[in-house]
Amino acid sequence: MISRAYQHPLNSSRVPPGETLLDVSGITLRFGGITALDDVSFRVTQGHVHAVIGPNGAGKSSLLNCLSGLYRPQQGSATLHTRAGGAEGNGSPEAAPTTTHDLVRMKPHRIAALGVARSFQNIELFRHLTVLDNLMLGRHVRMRHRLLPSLAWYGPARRQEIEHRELVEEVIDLLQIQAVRHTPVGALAYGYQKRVELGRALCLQPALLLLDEPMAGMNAEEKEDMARYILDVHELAGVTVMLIEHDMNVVMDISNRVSVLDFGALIADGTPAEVSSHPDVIKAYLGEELSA
Amino acid sequence: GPDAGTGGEDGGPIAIGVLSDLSGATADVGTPYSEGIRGYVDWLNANGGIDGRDLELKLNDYAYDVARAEQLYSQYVNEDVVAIQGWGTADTEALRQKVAQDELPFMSASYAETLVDPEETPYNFVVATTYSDQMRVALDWISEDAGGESEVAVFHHDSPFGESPVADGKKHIDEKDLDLGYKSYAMPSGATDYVAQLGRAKSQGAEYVVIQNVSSPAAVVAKNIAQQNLDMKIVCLNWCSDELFIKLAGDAADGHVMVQPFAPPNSGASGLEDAAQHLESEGGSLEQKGLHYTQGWYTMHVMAEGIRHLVENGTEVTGPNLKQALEEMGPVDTGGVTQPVEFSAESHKGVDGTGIYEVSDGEMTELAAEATP
Amino acid sequence: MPATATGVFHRSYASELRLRHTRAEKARLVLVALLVLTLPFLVSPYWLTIVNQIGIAIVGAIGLNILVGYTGQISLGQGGFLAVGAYSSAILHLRGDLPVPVSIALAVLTTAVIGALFGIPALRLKGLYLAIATLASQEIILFTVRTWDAVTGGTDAISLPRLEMAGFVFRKDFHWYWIIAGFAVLAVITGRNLFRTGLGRSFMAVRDQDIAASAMGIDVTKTKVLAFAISSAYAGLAGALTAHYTGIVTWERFTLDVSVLYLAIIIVGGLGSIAGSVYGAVFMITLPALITRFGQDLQSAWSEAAAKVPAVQVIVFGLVIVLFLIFEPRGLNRIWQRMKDYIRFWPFRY
Amino acid sequence: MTSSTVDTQRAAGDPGAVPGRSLLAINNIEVIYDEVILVLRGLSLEVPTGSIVALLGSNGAGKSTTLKAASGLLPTEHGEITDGSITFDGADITHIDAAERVKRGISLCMEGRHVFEHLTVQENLIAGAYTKGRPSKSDLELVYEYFPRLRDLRSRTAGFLSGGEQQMLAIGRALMAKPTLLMLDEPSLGLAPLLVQEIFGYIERLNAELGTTVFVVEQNASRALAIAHHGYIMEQGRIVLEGSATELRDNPDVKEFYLGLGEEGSRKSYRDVKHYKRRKRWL
Amino acid sequence: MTEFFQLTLFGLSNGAILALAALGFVLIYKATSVINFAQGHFLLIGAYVFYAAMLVFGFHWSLAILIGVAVAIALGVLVERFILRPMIGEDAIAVIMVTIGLSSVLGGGVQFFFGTSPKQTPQFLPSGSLDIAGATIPYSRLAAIAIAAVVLTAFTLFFTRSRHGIAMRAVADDQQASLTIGISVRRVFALAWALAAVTAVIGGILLADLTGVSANLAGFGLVVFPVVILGGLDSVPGTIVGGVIIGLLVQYSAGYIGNGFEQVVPFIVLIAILMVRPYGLFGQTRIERV
Ligand SMILES: Nc1ncnc2c1ncn2[C@@H]1O[C@H](COP(=O)(O)OP(=O)(O)OP(=O)(O)O)[C@@H](O)[C@H]1O
Ligand SMILES: Nc1ncnc2c1ncn2[C@@H]1O[C@H](COP(=O)(O)OP(=O)(O)OP(=O)(O)O)[C@@H](O)[C@H]1O
Ligand SMILES: [Mg+2]
Ligand SMILES: [Mg+2]
Repeated sequence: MISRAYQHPLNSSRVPPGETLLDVSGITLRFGGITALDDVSFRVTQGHVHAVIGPNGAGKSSLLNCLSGLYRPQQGSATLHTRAGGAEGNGSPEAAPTTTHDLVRMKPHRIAALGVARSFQNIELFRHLTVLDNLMLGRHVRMRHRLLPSLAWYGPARRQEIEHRELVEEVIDLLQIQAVRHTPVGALAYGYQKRVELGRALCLQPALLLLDEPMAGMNAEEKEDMARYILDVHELAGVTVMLIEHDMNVVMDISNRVSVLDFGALIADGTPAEVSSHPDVIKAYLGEELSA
Repeated sequence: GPDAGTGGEDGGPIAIGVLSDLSGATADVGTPYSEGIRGYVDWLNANGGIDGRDLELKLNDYAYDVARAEQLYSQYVNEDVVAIQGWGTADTEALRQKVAQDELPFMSASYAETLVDPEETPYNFVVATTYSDQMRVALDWISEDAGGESEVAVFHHDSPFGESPVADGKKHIDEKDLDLGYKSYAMPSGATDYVAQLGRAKSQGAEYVVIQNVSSPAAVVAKNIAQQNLDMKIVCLNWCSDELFIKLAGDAADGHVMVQPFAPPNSGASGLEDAAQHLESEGGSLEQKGLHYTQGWYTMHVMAEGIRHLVENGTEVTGPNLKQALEEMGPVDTGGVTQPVEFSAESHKGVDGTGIYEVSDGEMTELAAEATP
Repeated sequence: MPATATGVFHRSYASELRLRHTRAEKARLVLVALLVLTLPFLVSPYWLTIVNQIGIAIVGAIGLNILVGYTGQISLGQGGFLAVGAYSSAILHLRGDLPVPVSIALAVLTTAVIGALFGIPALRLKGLYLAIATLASQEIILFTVRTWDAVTGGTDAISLPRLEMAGFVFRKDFHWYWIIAGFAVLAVITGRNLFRTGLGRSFMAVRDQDIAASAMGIDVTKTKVLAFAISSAYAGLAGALTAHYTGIVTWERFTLDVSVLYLAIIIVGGLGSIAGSVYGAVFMITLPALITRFGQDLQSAWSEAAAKVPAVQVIVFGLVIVLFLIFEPRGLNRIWQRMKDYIRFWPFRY
Repeated sequence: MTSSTVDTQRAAGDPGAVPGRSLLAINNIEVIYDEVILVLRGLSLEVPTGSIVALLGSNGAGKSTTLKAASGLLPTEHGEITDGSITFDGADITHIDAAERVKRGISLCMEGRHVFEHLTVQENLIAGAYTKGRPSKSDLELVYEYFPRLRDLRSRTAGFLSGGEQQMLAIGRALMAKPTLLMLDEPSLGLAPLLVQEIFGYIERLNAELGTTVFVVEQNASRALAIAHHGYIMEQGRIVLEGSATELRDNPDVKEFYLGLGEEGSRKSYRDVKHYKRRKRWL
Repeated sequence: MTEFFQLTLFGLSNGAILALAALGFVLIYKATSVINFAQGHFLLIGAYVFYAAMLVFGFHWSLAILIGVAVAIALGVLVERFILRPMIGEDAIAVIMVTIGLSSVLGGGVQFFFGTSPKQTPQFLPSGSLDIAGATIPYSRLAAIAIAAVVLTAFTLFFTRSRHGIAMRAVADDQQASLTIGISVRRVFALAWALAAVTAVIGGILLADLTGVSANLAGFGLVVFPVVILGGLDSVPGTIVGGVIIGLLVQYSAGYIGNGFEQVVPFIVLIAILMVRPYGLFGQTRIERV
């Protein structure tokens, strides 16, 4: 797995690489008179970095919000495939039975429990909590919470705080945020906050990682760092990533597949090279200058 | 630990704790009442005290807040008071167990009938006619005024204070077999009008509205009756039977009736003179302070008479002794301000008669001096 | 940024999760324990009454802080929940003939259930809209208490006998001190514990960003209802204690003013801080008592204007709160933190 | 500090302002947040009349703080200028009120857009002209001409616009006050490439056509340096490098850290970056 | 039928007064996002100043109103300057607490100058009443409806049409951004508080005419909560609708149910409506996007 000796697998999906992990089909989302998503269909393959690009207001964030249950589309489905076993499971995944879940019919916290983790476009951290608490909240669905032991700081409540801390520390190490562990995130510089948000998602041991513009507002150097973290997670831990990003250089360099939205509709879907030479994409998104 | 106070060493001042509402929900009437208590004590001390011993008041504002009343009560116990002058229903209720336990006689302006039974509340003394008796007197008067048959609507404050006489009134009608219809209506606080309630009273056919509430809302009812040209007569009990009602209702007050155990300033009762003179010496007047001042004055007077009884007999001034003195000393004369006040070991109801007044030309004119149920 | 202990190194996560690390912190704990144990022997009965009222307020304030400070659901209904606790314990004890500890425990549960019920609007409402909805719950509860004669005895007060356990009668403030202090300490400890576990963290997550919280797998609905239930449970305990301690249950004790007072306690003390709830309770209960004292002095110094003293007291009370919050809107807890920081970093600024 | 060479052909809009003379000058300021956090440590820079000046720097360097200091927003965040001074058009504005600065001609377009979410697009623009009284039709038209998309959206609630649309609105709103100095904090943040191109085009046009002086903070260094005349680079509260845009573009460090170019000047792939990447600071 | 008509008329006039009393809340909330718990005490001050000007100093009622307005403006500006301004940028709930403290100061102040005894009502609205279809309605109530209608319409127009109105809404949305476009947040705050105080004076005078001048008037600060929330905390027309609904509800439940139910009915209806419309009938939905 990851080069350094991490014990905990970050990827909780047992779907074999190359198979379909997520099947988005015919999603239509309207706000009053505005159609934010218009019959969008595509697939996300296990083991890919799947970029979603498109002009502002095209519906990219809305799409992610549908997948994580925050918006409820009027039509369509988003089928997530899982295999029994989970993160620590043994046995061959190929043999395990497949289950499907239609994400658009589920509550956000159920979706998270399936391992769909995400970051947000405008940094939605728990501002008054420390980095550590934010990351521990990423472990929330993997912990059991019972009232009396919690009030008494006794038995399971205490034990699991310590157990889960180990994985959290690995994520802290991976993202190099050791120094700010105990700092309230609201006081952190923007770049750190972005990193913590990624970390919080990773702590969930994602089966599918949704990242909404993780590199917005960064300079070239910082983008390189962030790209490195995402690639680590992807290449070394094997996590499937869905990524919204406006920097075409990043998209071209790190993604396996790209879907392009414009005015809510899917106008292209393919490899980075295919998409970047697609005339509609150039017209709606890239502009002549960049396509070269 | 705090037990019954001793009133200090012989010859020293005798401490009384006073809980007053000077800034809370009932401060409008609480203030003159409290001033009456203080005025009496100042007057008494200026005139030689009780056989040379002064009364010392520990008087504080509790802002009609029960928790504050409890704090102050502890403070008073700590300061060795021999008795407590309380004020409203809330503090009287909250402290009735404690005063019994600490053996401190307690008087207040809450005249609920539940407080007169020494078996239940051995240290509470009710100086004036109870709300229930006032209600009985009011109903008797109505029955007479109407010539037998009539309908009565009772408008009451939505609280223990307001509800206190409601059930007893009903019982009284049944017992005395009065030919009166009887219905009660809660008055929500802070209403701008009571037209809806009056409308219901009207459909009941009510000719009389008995009000157990304070003056401001009662005045609103009076105004509403005038505006609506309703043919209803208000009978105020105790807390709206005062000058304030007349002042606030203006012309609309005329013709309404008041049941008030304490004689108003214009009644010419001889017992008012001391208070009037005392106030004048301080540059005030009894007319200006109103009858609640007298109420405080004589409530304190009754307590002081109990203490005088002890001092004159050479008995130590303690809570239990004071209780006994109040029960045994016989009637206290108030110079016609109230009927003589007398307690006994069986009953802590001081008086059972009350005056009845009618408002005419903005003045309270007496209809009956000593109406008893 | 809260003060963090510097210069402390941990060898295990368990040791890091302890509440107190430095020697100064442990020494403070010992001091506080000593104070709690000796206090009733040191103060006059008058102050003991106040101390007991503070103790009960601490329990209620911690409950409210769990809801408002930690979960971000503003509530103006604390008075109502105190009433539920007081009435249910009184009724269960008198009519159900249950021993007081049982009636208190059941009252806590009852209040938790009713709190959860009145927490349901919180699922749809936010901020001030929720605050007013909880105000509505306060009014509805008190109305029910006043009109449900058969159960609550209507507007009349319920009188309770003195608490008696194993033949011992808890008569004085001194006796009650031990019960109340015990519960106050328990409330502090459980409160502190709650917020170092995942459960408490999820409350704070909902407060800071509920959308992100749901996307991280927190069931926001359940969390909010649970917060209402836990918070009300503390309120129920405080109410039940009030009932048995004062021996009288009357709805007049639980009006909106009380809800506002509790809100004031946690704001002045510090939102989202257990210690703040304690400081706030001490401050807000002692302040009127001190002002009364000040009024007494004022009266003797300025006797011609004695009639004005009550008004001056009211003004002073308001002014102290206003000035205090202008000086430090984040409460007493924050002042304490700053003082500690100041001492630690002295004489260096920045 | 060397006075920069600015293309004086660009006419200044404000007749009082002399082209080439420094319009905004920040002299050695020190800014502290919350009475403890020292963010700017003696920062100095100048924005000459009629020019476009870019300020670059990594996250947390204090770029936004610099703009807030210049526009008087620090008090709203518990920040204060404890040392140094800021002059605008020759007058000391270090401690004057934020609203007053707008009247004198400084407009800031904040990071993260900050449109009035509950107001419609048009109401946002009307609010933007607050210091000028009721806006005339032509002022609105001017903004709509620059940002035609806003015209179509004018009765939409601003909070529901997409990021790019909000950014245009924020710039449009700032223009309504007819500023002499327009300060932009990361105008390209979160915008699609085509829009970034457009927005920078608008900035250039504004500068050229209306003579508005522009002071822009940007992460997208290549874009910013492409339109700017002069640039500053800051690290940890200080200016560490300064020069004309061309000079900066050719600086090897800028190339590597801000433009993402390798030693040879070609773009590195994000895949090739290693963990142990060298971290250089100019300190 | 007559009774229904009677109840309706009184409900409407109460609604009008409630709406006026609620307006101050809305003004302050709209511009500063603060719930002013001292609003009831502003009513109180309004009523007492009017009383003092008219009955103690003997001014004509029109002059007395002007004096009331002047005092209100001064009060609003002072409160903003010395109490609210230092709190700009602080947590809304801390600011709420400050207004609670302020209410104590104002209430104590009134008591300091006027004592605790209720005052005689300064009569200035026409007395007498009008008979409509068997129902009797005092002229003073009709006048109250008219005054409330005028004031509320004026404010509705102010917020949608005037640039100061827009500026106030802008400040409510984002104080920093307002500063960047030259809106003086302080001035807007002062304006909001002064306007709120002025509406409170008008409301206080009308209320005093109906219920008398006494400390109880402050209680209206709480009575209007259901009104404000029902209409939507930030909607001026909402106060009218909320006021009328609550005014009618209270009258009908007092007239047809009784037993004090009129005290809780508004709250029950309030919760029911909020469950369907979480931001009241006209309140603006808070925009939450991620
Ligand atoms: N909660 C909402 N209510 C109403 N409209 C919304 C909501 N969320 C999004 N929209 C609208 O849906 C459309 C798509 O918005 P979305 O945020 O998904 O765009 P995007 O592709 O992420 O754009 P950007 O790159 O700027 O982030 C926009 O027109 C937006 O105004
Ligand atoms: N209101 C504040 N209170 C305390 N510290 C602050 C505040 N605002 C900013 N800071 C701190 O000041 C430093 C500089 O912040 P600033 O926002 O100016 O950076 P920046 O260069 O604009 O960064 P970015 O590229 O992320 O926008 C950061 O370390 C930040 O944490
Ligand atoms: Mg987006
Ligand atoms: Mg910035």
